Amino acid sequence: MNGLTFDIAHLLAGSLVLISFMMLYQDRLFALINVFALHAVVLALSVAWQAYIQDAHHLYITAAIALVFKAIVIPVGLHRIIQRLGIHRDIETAVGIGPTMLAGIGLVTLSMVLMLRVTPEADPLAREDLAFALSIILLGLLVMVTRRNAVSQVVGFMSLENGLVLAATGAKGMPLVVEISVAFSILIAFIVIGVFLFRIRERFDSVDIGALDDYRGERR
Amino acid sequence: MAVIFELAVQGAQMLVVLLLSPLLIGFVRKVKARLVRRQGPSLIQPYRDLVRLMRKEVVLADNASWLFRVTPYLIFAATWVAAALVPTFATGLEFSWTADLIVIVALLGSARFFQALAGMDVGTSFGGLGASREVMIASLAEPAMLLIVFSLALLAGATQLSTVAAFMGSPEVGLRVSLGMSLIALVMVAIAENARIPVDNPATHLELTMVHEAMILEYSGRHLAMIELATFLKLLLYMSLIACVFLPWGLDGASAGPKALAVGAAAYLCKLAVLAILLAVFETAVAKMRVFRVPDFLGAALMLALLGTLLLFVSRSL
Amino acid sequence: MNSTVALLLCGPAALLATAILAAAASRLAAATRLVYGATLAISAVLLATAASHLAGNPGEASATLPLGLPWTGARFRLDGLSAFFLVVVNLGGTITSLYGLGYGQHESQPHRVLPFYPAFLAGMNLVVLANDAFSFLLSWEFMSLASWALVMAHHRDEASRRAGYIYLVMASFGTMALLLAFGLLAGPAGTYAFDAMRTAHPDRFAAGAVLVLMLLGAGSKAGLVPLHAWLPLAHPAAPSHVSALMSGIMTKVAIYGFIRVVFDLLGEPAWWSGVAVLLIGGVTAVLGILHALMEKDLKRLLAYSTIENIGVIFASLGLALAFKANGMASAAALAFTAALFHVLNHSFFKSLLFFGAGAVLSATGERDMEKLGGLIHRLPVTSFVFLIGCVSISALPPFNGFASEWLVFQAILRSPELPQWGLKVIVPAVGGMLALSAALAAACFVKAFGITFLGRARSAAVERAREVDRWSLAAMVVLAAFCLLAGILPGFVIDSLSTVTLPLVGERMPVQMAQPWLSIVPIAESRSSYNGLLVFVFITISASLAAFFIHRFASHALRRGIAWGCGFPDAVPAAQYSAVSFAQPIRRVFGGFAFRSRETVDMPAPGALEPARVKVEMHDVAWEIFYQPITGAIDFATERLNHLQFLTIRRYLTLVFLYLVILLLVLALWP
Amino acid sequence: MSGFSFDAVAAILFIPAGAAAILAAMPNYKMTALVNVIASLLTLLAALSLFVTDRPAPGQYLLVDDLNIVFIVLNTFVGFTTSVFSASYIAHELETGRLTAPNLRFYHAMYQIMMFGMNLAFVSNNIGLMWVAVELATLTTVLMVGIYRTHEALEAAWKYFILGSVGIALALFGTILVYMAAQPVVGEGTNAMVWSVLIEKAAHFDPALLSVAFIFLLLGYGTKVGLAPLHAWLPDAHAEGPTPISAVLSGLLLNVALYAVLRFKLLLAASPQAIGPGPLMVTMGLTSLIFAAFMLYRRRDIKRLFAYSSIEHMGIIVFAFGMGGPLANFAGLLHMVMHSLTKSAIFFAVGHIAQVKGTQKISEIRGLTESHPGLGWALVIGVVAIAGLPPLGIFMSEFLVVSSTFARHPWLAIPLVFGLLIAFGALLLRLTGVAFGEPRGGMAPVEASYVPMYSHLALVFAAGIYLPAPLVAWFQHVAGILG
Repeated sequence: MNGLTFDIAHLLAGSLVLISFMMLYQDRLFALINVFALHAVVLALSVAWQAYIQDAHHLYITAAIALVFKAIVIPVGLHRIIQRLGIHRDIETAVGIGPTMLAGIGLVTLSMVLMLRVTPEADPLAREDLAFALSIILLGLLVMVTRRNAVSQVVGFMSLENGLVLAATGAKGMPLVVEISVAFSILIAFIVIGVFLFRIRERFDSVDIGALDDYRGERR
Repeated sequence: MAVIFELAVQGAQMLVVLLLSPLLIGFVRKVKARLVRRQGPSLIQPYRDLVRLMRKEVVLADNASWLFRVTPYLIFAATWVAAALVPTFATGLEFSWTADLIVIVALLGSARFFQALAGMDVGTSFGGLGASREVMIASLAEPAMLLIVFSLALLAGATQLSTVAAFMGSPEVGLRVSLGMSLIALVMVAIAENARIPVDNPATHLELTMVHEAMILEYSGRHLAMIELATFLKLLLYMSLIACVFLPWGLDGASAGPKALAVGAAAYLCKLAVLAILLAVFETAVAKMRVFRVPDFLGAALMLALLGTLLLFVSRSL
Repeated sequence: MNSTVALLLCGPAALLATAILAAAASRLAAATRLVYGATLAISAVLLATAASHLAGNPGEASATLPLGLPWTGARFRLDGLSAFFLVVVNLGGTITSLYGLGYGQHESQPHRVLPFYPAFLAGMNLVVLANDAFSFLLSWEFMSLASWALVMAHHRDEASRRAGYIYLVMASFGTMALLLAFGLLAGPAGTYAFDAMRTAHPDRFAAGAVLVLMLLGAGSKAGLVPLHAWLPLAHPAAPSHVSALMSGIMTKVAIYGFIRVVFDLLGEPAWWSGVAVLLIGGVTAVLGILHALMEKDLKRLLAYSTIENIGVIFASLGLALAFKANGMASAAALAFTAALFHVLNHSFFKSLLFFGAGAVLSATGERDMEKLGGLIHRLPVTSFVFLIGCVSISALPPFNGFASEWLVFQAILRSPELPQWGLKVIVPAVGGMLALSAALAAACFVKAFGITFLGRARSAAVERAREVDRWSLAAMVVLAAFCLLAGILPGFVIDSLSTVTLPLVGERMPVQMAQPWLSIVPIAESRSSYNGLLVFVFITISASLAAFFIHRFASHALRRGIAWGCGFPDAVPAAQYSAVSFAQPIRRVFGGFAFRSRETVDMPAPGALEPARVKVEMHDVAWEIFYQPITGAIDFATERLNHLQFLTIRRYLTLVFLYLVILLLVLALWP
Repeated sequence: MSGFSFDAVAAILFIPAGAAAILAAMPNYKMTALVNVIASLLTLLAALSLFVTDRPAPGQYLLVDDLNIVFIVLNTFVGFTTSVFSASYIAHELETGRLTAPNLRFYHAMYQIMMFGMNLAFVSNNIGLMWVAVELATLTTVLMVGIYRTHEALEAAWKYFILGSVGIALALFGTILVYMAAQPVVGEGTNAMVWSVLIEKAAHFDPALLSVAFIFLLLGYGTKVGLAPLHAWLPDAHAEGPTPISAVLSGLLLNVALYAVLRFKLLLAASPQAIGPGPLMVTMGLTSLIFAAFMLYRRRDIKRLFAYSSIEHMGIIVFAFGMGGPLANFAGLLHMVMHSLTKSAIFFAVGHIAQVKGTQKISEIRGLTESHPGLGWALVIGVVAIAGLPPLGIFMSEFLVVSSTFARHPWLAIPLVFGLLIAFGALLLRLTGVAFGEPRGGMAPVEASYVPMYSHLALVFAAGIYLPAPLVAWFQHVAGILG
């Protein structure tokens, strides 16, 4: 393939990683969600670009799902939930921003190192894609474990899943990509509904140990 | 013919020990009395006592069981058999091979076992006291005795008394440290086993000090006679044991003929007399020790015996 | 498939069938009689078969069933050793079933005993017959399981639940040790058949490891110190006839396992292995009997004395190992025979004693000796046979206990011929330990019999006691007879053991039945000899002579009166010596090092009215050194780890995340 | 391929799917329970028919070989017995009003969908399809765990859901990586996801990619296997869901995930330069074993107790497969089968016990062998079996694992034995409390269905003393495949 397409794909994937870093940096919920919306948009772009260069038309569907569902529906829904639960003022990082950023950098380097061990014969685009996808996934996980709030953990999970989609689309001619992205959208819908309906109160871990003990007779 | 002769010798020995043992006791008492400037009872006083006791009726405690009445005969029988199997004036008797030294020790053990039981039968506190102290003493004396047996057996390569005696009589023994230790240990054990001073006082009836006497407190009449006789036999047994192992001179096979036997008998009597005098002197010289000093006393015997056994290897290896 | 083995295998099968039927019909009234009758018959058949094999000595016979481990199959083999132990097991089984016919009637919940009793017997039989590692361990653990169920028969009281728990945990610890040992013997290829193991000789380290593992595995079942902790808890907790089986028979099965592996499969032993076994045996003997002396619960006392006898057996096995390692086959045969003979004897008198304890229990409902006393008047027959048991176990001539211990001592006297200095010095020391334990055993059983049966009744329960039923008495009388017979005719037993010793140590003891007057002569008559028969005859004759003469020529008048007691007024029965006070002198002598015991007397101030009190505190040293640290460590670990049950989801995610990162790092650093 | 055998495979999939549709529509719960049982039975029969008929050639999506047939038969069998058990269990729940009729309709439909998912996961010849199937099964179980709508149930379901989703994501990434590794060799398209193809070509794949992939797959599917430290969802899900689901979770779903892990282990073993899967699996297995063993001691909830014991046994199984070699693999397979049967039997018993005693608190249950002998002794036998005592099946597998390990790597056998003993102590301690002593708690007679639990236990017992030769040969062959 010629350099330009490669560079554009590279650029988009790279910017996804960058946005993941931005997410790590946010400590207000609204901001976080907005950044995630951006993440989704960029993902949609890169998927569309992949669809174009591989001319695999079914990928456009994936791109559309990403754009509509993740960039618009979910963020809006989350905004409403936050207002419902009245938690939009929370500062909710479990770990300080600084260490988080450092950890993030470490993770990115780790994924780079791992992927560079892959034999160069493999399609360079795929390699780059994988490296970026892996770092996005790890960063998403990092968001999940450094945030206390259910909503932000959902966001983290979704960014993780964006990484997956990126990898899947990067893999030439991989079947079932659309199905998988649909399945994941449903999964996320479940989570969001779960947050909303089951009134999992402010956090996943809201049900404190004491409560668990009372319910399960598991006090030591 | 020879068999009959040997049987006769065996029988003779049984009678000898039976008849001699009271005399030995009388002798010891006499000497002790002399040593403290007393006239003392006559030599045959023990015989008189026995006869008198046998004539008396038995007063039996209400809840004494059959065991209480059988025991005296068992004790007497066991001790008598044991005493009859120790070479006195001759070795290699007809039945000497029925039991070696270990068996003899064990026979005395059975006697003690039943005596202790009899002590507990009536259910007075003294009986239990005597029994528990007796078994405590025995629990130390018996291992010591067995270790002595070991060292003798390791030396003579046998536990058969006749063989041991023959070996000790033979020149190749020589003078050995371990033998000396075994001798001392054996004497200590003998003192404990026969309830002599300083371990126990056969003449006392002071509640807190008595051991042997406490067990037989409830006995009377012929039963008591049996037990007393057994005690006499036991003393004789130990003396003849010491005699035949450590002073085996004049001992000869039972088939050696009358002359040799006569020599042996004479030698035997002398040995007994010597040992009895030594015992009397010792008993008058020392004082009785507290009951809970006895373990130390016997522990010393045990250690001596073990040391003797171990030294044996060293002296062997040289 | 050999017919004898087939018959011997039908036995356990029948027993298992009985167990299943019992489980179905255990609530019937007649169930007890039926089950024990069936086990009695089956065990008798097995006993006859095994005995005839042992006597006939037609060598080995084996069979393989398509069960168990697929590619090995369930292999069974009958040789001298297994035949002998089959005799021990089934003799015990027969007599215990006889006893159970009567004793079982007292059982409150028969459905918790009847199904497991035949299963227990079957398990023991199968262990002795098994010829491959899998069947062996299967039967072994099945035996433990069945006996565990029997221990749990009285599950309502806390003590037996605890006993059962500790028992089964220790049992599976032992099984794991055996499993590892067999793993070593089988090798990576996994040849689990004993025949294959016999031919493959492991290297020195493996052999050493196997010996240690066997000491752990078989030792924990047999009750070697310090693995004995479960035994005095579990054996008494079971119904008395089961206690007899566990103490008298099951421990012997453990010894069989040890012999089978160490003498048969392991090949030539190293001399130090003898040292290890000797020392452990000696220490076990002394500590076991000291514990027994301190007990006041009759059945626990008996259980502890089992530990002592196990110690004696292991000591002489160690001696046999040492001799075998130095190629002194005849001496090894002597020691080995002594061990097996003691195995047989102990199975006799320990069963007898447990039966007696059971009779006392069913007559008075008491196990605590402090509440017994004077039973000799109430239970004449029981007390008589119990006395015989006590005399036998105290190693007093002319009974069987003495015969075997005498052989052990004879074997010890062969030790100077050993080349190694270590052995030369250690063996006599161990001999001293054994002598000590024998003397203490005599003391212990003077106490057991004296406190329980003699003196005056210490509780009202004794006054109401009645002699037990015919079945129980029959069983006990038979055993007492065995004790006497084995004691006065040891030569017979020794000769029938020759088929066992010959293949295992390569030599046998000289033929004894040929000796004049049926006396036994281990090496040569000039060295040592013993004739139980004559000793017995002499004692009887002279005792009856004495009695005759006295009653003939002297007085036989007799008057009953109150006890003399140095003229003290007749005190209450409580004033008698109790079990604890009887043991006090010995506790003073040995308690210091064995129990770290301390006596404290607090005297009231002069003129104060309260009584003076003597406090004795004793420690079970083995428990404190070995078991408490382990339980403590487990407690600590669970406490710490338990926090992981209560983390928040975020923390769990963190765990996953960290694990992922760590693995990725590992991969990144992978060469 | 012969027409009938194709039917067999299809039947395994379509019977549950169809049944689910029907059940979703049926109002009457008695009928639904019955239909549920019948459907499960039919599925079982279809699975058994796989033995007699010749197998279909591996297609793009479906595959039947010696490896997965073990799992399929086990799966359908336990599914059937569980459905029988759940019929009686659910009836009781309805009486006590913990569940309502609509709940039940949902429940049964979900049950069949779950069976469908698991069967699909087994027969799928396509790593993507397998992934989808596993997730389907997981999601359905999540819904069933939460079915009681109590606070704890929702909490448990939520925990399961979140951790499960992360697992899903990781597994998917692994799958993608495998595809990426295969794609240059096999070429684009579905072929690069087909097992039968992958296995052949695995030697030429990029080892580095494969290694990364395996790590993600091990963690992703390992979360479902419940290996420590990824186990967190498992105890709560078992404790709070309906007991039939606990039984299915322990007995089946864990096996599904394990099956996936095994498949990928094969793939990795075929590529020599990649990291050896053995050490990883051995480490995870030992960790899970020892960790779970210690966790057993402080449990107060009886279902959670046995959930942890499931973790422990999964640890043993993974350890065995990690060790590899004919003996260990054989033992691993045997152990897996035995554990499924035993553990589900235990949960059957525990379900009835919890119902009759009205509590799951261990401290409030005493003397079962006296108050309810049927249940009590079933529990005793079950625990004795799960603790690895003879003459029951798990003893044989543990015997093989331990002895073969000790002969090869003694230092690995020590922690193994240690963990086994620790776990044994805990299980026996709890058993002694629950089954013996003064009876406590509800005394009401229970109308339990003893057939499922005792049939399981009977099978386990039979396997403990006798394994039929064909079964052995077949297991040995599979063990050979697993290398």
